Amino acid sequence: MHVTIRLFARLREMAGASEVQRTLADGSSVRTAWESLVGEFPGFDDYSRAVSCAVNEEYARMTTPLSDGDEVAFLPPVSGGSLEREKGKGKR
Amino acid sequence: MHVTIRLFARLREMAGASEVQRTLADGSSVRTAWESLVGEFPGFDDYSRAVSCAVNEEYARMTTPLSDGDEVAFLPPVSGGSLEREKGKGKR
Amino acid sequence: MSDPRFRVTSDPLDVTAVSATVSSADCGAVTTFVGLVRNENGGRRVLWLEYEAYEPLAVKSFIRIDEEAGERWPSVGLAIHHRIGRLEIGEASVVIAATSPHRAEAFAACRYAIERIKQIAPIWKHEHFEGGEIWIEGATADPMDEDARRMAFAQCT
Amino acid sequence: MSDPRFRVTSDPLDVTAVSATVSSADCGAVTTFVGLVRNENGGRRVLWLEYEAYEPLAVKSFIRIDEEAGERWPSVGLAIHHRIGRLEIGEASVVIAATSPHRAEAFAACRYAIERIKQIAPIWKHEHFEGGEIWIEGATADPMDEDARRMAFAQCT
Repeated sequence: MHVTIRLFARLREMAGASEVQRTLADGSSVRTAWESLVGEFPGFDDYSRAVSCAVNEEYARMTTPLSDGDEVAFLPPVSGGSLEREKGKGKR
Repeated sequence: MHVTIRLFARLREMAGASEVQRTLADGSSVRTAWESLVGEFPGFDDYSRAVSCAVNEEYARMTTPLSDGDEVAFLPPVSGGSLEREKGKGKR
Repeated sequence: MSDPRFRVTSDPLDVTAVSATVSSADCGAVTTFVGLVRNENGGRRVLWLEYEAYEPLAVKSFIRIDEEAGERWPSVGLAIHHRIGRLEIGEASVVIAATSPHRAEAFAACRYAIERIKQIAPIWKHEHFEGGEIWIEGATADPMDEDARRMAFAQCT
Repeated sequence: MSDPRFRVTSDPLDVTAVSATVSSADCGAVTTFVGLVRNENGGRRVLWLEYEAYEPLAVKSFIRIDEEAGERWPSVGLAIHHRIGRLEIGEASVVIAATSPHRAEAFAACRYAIERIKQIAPIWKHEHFEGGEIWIEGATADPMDEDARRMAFAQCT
């Protein structure tokens, strides 16, 4: 099956693309998609514990099964709102 | 001595004036001024326990001594801010 | 004497203008409170309100509230504007803005300010409702009442 | 689908406009929170920020936050607008407005909303400071994390 993967913030920068296409085996989950990226882009594995995900614009789990045509999104730790009370947890 | 007395809200309405003049004996306090009003205006005594006062635009006590030319203000219970959470404590 | 942060006015209030009096490049959070005239109070259908103030003392009470808040939350900038005169349903009677580098303090100081205004500011509202009118009378204004002040702080933490 | 209360936009934010989306004649209290871009963060001199969002999911996260708040404070009306793109020092990144007949609920829901936005909204800030740039990374976005939700509620009571 064929899926579209959306990447944001530092993941987008490290991949050099905001969107990539992947062909995955039937029965694949979000985790399968993630692992295909970890194998390709150095630095992605640093996010394996902290990343969250969405499928077709809804929050999902790494175990969520995928179907042909799905849009998967990988979300690095978020920082919306405002800068007040931030303590500089960012990575360079 | 001569003092000016400012009245607000329901006190003003009951007295029919926002400002009255009084000549008081030397050594008078805010309480003396208040009692002169209680003797004159029916309804004022209902406020004897709840009224607060100011002298020359500063919060004061009923025991604050007065001097010639002072401006005394009598303040019924206040209700600034907004109406939310009011429970209809007003008097008619 | 005329500090733009503390005003009693018969002109309509403007949240953005009040906030601007306490904004600066190092402030990350602005919390505002706006009190609006409601169409209902205690089961009465409200038509309009008339606010009256002892203006010079009311402005001084706002300055006092700012000083009290500043002892507890030194990084907060506080502004208070209160309207007087006739107000229609939906109009703002009071606008408070609190700015701070951090949001917790801005929220706390803003809440403290509205609690203290209701306790000590020499301002009165005259409610005109369907069938009559009534002076709303809340708290005996005593800025030295430490119990009242503690109650106001208790709302903010 | 396009509810004016919940927006992600590259246009400047307007507190009055956000408040207006949740104001009504029976609401006595409006509390707002505005997050501003500060000139300093963690000792770095900030030059500007760039906000990025997964827009459709961000809007859905705001709707979700409103539903969570509505379970706890049914009388509250909540609106959330978040800006994206390049923001200069002093500009607003987020505006939240909470309206209610009573002030306590408006304050609580407004505070809850900013805590939850920081926890779950798929929005990222890229800080450009004197000498470099950095992606600010806060919370792993998990709306089902009940501990996080409890922590957000704990800030509001």
